[in-house]
Amino acid sequence: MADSNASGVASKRAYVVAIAVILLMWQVAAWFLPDFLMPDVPVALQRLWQELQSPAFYEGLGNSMSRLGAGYGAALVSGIILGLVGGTLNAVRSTLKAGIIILQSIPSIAWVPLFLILMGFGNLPIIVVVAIGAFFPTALSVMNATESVEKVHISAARVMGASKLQMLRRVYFPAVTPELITGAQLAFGNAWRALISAEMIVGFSAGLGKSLAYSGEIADMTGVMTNILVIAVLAAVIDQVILERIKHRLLRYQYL
Amino acid sequence: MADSNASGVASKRAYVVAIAVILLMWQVAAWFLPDFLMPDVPVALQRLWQELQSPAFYEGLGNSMSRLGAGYGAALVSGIILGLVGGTLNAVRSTLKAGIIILQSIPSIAWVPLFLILMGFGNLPIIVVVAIGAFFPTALSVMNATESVEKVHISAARVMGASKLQMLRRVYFPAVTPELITGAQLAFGNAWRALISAEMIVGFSAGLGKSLAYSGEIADMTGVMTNILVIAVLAAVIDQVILERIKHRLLRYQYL
Amino acid sequence: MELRFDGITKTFGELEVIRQFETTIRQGEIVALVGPSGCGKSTLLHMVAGLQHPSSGSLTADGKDVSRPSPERTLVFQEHALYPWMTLIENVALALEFQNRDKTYAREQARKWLGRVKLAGFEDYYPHQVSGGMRQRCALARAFIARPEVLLLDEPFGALDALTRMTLQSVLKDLIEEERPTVVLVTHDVDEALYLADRVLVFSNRPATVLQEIELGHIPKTHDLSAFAHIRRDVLQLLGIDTDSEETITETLQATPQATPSRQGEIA
Amino acid sequence: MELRFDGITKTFGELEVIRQFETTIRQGEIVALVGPSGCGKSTLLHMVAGLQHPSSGSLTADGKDVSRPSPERTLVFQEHALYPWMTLIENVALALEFQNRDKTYAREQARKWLGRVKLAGFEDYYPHQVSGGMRQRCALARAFIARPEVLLLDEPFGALDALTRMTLQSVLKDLIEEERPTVVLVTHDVDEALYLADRVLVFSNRPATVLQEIELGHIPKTHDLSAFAHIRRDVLQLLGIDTDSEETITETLQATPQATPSRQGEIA
Amino acid sequence: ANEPFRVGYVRVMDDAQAMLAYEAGLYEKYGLDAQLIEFSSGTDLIKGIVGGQLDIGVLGFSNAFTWASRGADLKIVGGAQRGYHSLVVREDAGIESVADLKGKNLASQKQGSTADIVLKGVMLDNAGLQPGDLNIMGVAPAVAIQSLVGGRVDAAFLFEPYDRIAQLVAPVRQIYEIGEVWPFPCMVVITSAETLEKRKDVLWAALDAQREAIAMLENEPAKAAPLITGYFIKEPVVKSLNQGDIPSEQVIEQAIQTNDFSAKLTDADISRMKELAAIMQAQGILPAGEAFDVDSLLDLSWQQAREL
Ligand SMILES: Nc1ncnc2c1ncn2[C@@H]1O[C@H](COP(=O)(O)OP(=O)(O)OP(=O)(O)O)[C@@H](O)[C@H]1O
Ligand SMILES: Nc1ncnc2c1ncn2[C@@H]1O[C@H](COP(=O)(O)OP(=O)(O)OP(=O)(O)O)[C@@H](O)[C@H]1O
Ligand SMILES: [Mg+2]
Ligand SMILES: [Mg+2]
Repeated sequence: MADSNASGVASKRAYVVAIAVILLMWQVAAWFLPDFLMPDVPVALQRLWQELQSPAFYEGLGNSMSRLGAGYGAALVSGIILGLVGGTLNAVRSTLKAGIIILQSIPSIAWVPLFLILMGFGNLPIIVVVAIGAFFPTALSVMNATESVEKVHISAARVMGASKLQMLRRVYFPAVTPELITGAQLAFGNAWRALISAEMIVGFSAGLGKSLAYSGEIADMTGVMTNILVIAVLAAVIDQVILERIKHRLLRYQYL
Repeated sequence: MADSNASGVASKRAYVVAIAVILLMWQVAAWFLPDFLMPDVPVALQRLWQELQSPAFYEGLGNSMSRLGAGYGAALVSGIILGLVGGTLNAVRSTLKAGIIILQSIPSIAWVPLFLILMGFGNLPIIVVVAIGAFFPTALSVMNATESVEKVHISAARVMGASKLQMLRRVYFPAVTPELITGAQLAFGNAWRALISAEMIVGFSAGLGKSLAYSGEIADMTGVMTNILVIAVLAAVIDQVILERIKHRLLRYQYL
Repeated sequence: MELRFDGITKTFGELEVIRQFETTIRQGEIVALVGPSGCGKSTLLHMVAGLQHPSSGSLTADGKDVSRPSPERTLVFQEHALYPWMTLIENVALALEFQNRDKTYAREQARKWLGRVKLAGFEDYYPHQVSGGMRQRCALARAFIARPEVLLLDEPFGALDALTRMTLQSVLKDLIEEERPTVVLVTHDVDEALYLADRVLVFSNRPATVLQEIELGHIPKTHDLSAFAHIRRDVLQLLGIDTDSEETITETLQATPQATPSRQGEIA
Repeated sequence: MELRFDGITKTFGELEVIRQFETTIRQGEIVALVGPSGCGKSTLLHMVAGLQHPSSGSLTADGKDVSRPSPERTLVFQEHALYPWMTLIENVALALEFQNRDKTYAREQARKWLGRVKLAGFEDYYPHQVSGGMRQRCALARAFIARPEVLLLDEPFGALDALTRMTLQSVLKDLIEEERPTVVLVTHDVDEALYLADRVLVFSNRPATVLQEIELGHIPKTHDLSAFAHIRRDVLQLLGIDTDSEETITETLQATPQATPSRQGEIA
Repeated sequence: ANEPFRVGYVRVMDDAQAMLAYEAGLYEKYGLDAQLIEFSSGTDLIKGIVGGQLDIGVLGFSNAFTWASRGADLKIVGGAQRGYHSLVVREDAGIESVADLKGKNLASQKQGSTADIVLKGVMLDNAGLQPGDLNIMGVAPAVAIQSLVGGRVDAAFLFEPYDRIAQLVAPVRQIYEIGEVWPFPCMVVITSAETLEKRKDVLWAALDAQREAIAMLENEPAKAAPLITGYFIKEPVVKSLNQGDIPSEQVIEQAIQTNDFSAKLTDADISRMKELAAIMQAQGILPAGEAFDVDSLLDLSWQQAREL
């Protein structure tokens, strides 16, 4: 406990240093480039502060987050189910895996033109694109993990007289959790990338990606940098704080 | 040997079945949707065949592949170097890692508006976006692998009297290769996604993503599906055939 | 519970692993199986546990065909059989929970059994937090808590260092004396077999047949086995280790490389 | 090569691991170190190998301070020390290549040494393709090929099963007889120590001090160690295993849980 | 209660009538509860109409042609604005006429957009150039201006208000404007056949509101400009290259004046549309073969009823 806390502090320190270095490099670039190409750090931070006061910002943020939540959530649930089923059914597993590998090689963003037309201009196409991006890594990781649950763990449960349901709940599920979480973090990266690029491409309805693309279209470099900043901070917070915390909670036993 | 061949055949079979199922599902969708929303499979295949005869197609393909090659190649080289250096230098490692984690959380596509303006309209902004997408997973995997080279492997080399250079060439490098390859495959996925979405967003100069986006713009659904097909096949071939082959060659010892 | 093996043969595809194995293990008897690696000892135990089935022949427990696993016949594995996501007490209690016993009762019993294997105070540790020896103590507790009539042990201490192994052998011996299950122990360690067993079966290379059967009887024994030195020598000789000469007969190890399977060669 | 330990003390931060260790190991002598887990035996070997340094005291080899690794003093690890990306012959040849010897010569020598440890025919196998016993044979070949003057062995057979271990002990014994290096062997297996060593040092718990020194002399021995039964009993008793009574003294194992480090408890 | 009504628009001067009708409260005046939905391009907007999420949109008719040719059921129900696309060139690029563009870098609109079609099919074609003779890059108009300023491109094909802004902030001059040479009804009002059938009254009310907005744009640009300036320029002034700071509203007012807004589709307009359809066929956007049936896409009952 004391140990993990100590390393937690150390890594917080590392983050602070890293952020400082990155901001410094940005500022140096700003000194060398003309203002309209690269704004000063304080200017961008000031704009950010303004943005944080505007309701439009929160509308866009809300849109993006609800798309992310819906898409990522749907992907997790369906990925876990498909992974567990696929991992235990030997008959379909290899075909399923091949299918996933093939479909996964299509960047989810490539579906945008198709979905825009099939599903129209609501949130749905973006949500589906986000979900596709996150679904495959989740399903694959759960499937692989299910396949490779240690045989001795299964044998031991059988010897102790476990029923099918007990087996699933008390052996399979906890056994795949570590890989599930790795897969879910990978999936989050994909979902996030898919969200931002889809919003940039779709050009409809407020959102983080839209706002970034728009700043670029009106050549508002301060806006571009502020948006990048918002995207970076949000992703870092979700991934490094929220997901890591969930991971530590679920895999508590590994960290003791 | 015989074994791995057998499984190779089995998995080829799985791929064929998976492809057949996917095409079937597409065709079923095409039956239920109006033609202008979803073309029949044979129609799309016929269009693909036409495309394969047109020089414009090869120009776009060439553009995309050279961007991918340049960006991905640059990312691999710099990622390996940074990873090895970062992994052995304890002083900077945690800061470096924190920096990578922060920058990695920005989808590389988000840099497009910035780079378009900073670097102009050549291939450069796309190449840089591709490189950024691929750089971080490569660097992180090499760094983590370097850090966790088994202590006994290092001690054994020291006891046998290895010099620094011998150590690097004969112990560190082969030891990190497996994780490097995993990282490089992950990096390829990112590079590919970055390439397609950047080409879709950046509205100039022929390329696979551009061609896909254009088909969407002019409501040419057959074109959309053909482009998705090309993208899927290419990615699958590069990842599953070329990269897997390189992996099997480099990690031959693991597959015997 | 009496175990009767009647003309048991087991093949995996082409590979004949066990050939015509016959024996009867009496209620409360402690039988050790020793033999070369890959000869089919684990397979035999798995059949008794109901995890695998004989290709031909019959295997009965108290006259009833063994067809599937049952908590009456429990198996202790070499290693890694504890669930890493559960604390020691949860691991032990699980054996009762799988039998749908009350949770509180299961926990109470688990605490008691952890005490009996001298793990009091370590209840809330996770397996990776304790030593290999402690993990195997816990595995013993998990096996005994269900009060099995047949206890199957598959190289239970094979992964431990020599000193820890001796300590655990004593722990196991005490538990067996108190609980008196029928025991089948697979081991590579001839000393372990001699120290724990009433009867030792020495197996040949695959397909496994019994090379020799040594009846020791149920007598008190200590770790000082000098009284059994001649038996030890005989068994080792059967297994290809010549204790008389300075040189070990290593010809058997000079297997033709072609014969070695591509994964995990089976010699030496 | 003569090794002289002069008031060696080693601390890791607050933790005192070895206290005032004194001994001289003569040229060609075979010394075994036994002692409880975590008492500092590996640390001692690493100091001789030049991988670690004493906190105080002096350690000399033929009168010269040991300050860094040298192929003259080589170390055999318990496991996993072969490089998985190299075939057995490449692993063995590496020891010479690191000394900038000609590649063809290194390969030739490696082939010869693999033959001496009875691995002829397995030259082009990768470590994971062969058994644990074969890997340790290869590790021995890799150690002997450099013709070290001091051979350090850190539980070299600890991960092997009992039968394989005995075979490898014989292989090692033969090699030592032929090459006559000075040997320091760390082991948990009292039989192994008795079988191989001329002198056995029994260590106490941390901080390690020598509890007993047993001089056996360089005499011919076989795996039948009944002649040494009394020594065996004494050593085991020192290590907390009572071979006389039916019951093992397990009180020492009842360590207070609080004292257990959070990773890898050190008892049992 | 007012009728809910969804209008799609793109943030360009060509769509001023929709923005103005909304900002000046004209939709409300005609009993509509209008919701203005922004799209980044006409090619996106049209998908909203096809998908049924929009009631009308003001956009280039070429979009309606492409979709209609693939089977979507669309109707063009009114005019909006005559095409204003100008070619501005950097003064140091040595470009005197369109033909001089050969080998140069030109910033234009997205490939497949109306601007792109007339650029290639009319301007370049008339000057005897092939699209491959120069380097055409489709970028956002603001980025095009930025690139003109930075010298990354030699010329840009722009519409209002970006044309005006470019001339103020960059060292450029206009050498060509398509509206003078080849006037065509660039922007039209498009709806789906379904909306036209089911909500004709509402649709006509919207057209009435927009017609009033057009009247204001044509007759009282000074009154219209302040209402819509915020859509195009965020800062209160534009920092020009030679004329100092110019109030943004003034820039927009000038932009309004250069545009030719009209609620009516004339016969001349319709024949231009047919010409453009032929160009689109030549470019492979519309299926080759039979002449594209423009007339079946038109529903001019509103302008006939209003006797325009
Ligand atoms: N499920 C299986 N399918 C095919 N072959 C198997 C299977 N299980 C075991 N075998 C083979 O049967 C033989 C005997 O295996 P088993 O594990 O019973 O040996 P063992 O005597 O326990 O060996 P060890 O001492 O190494 O544990 C081995 O050659 C093994 O490869
Ligand atoms: N680099 C190090 N830093 C801190 N403590 C260490 C280090 N190396 C070893 N120790 C500690 O020193 C003590 C002795 O370790 P060592 O590995 O020498 O024991 P050992 O006698 O070889 O034990 P075992 O029989 O388990 O191999 C242990 O408590 C260990 O935790
Ligand atoms: Mg076995
Ligand atoms: Mg040690």
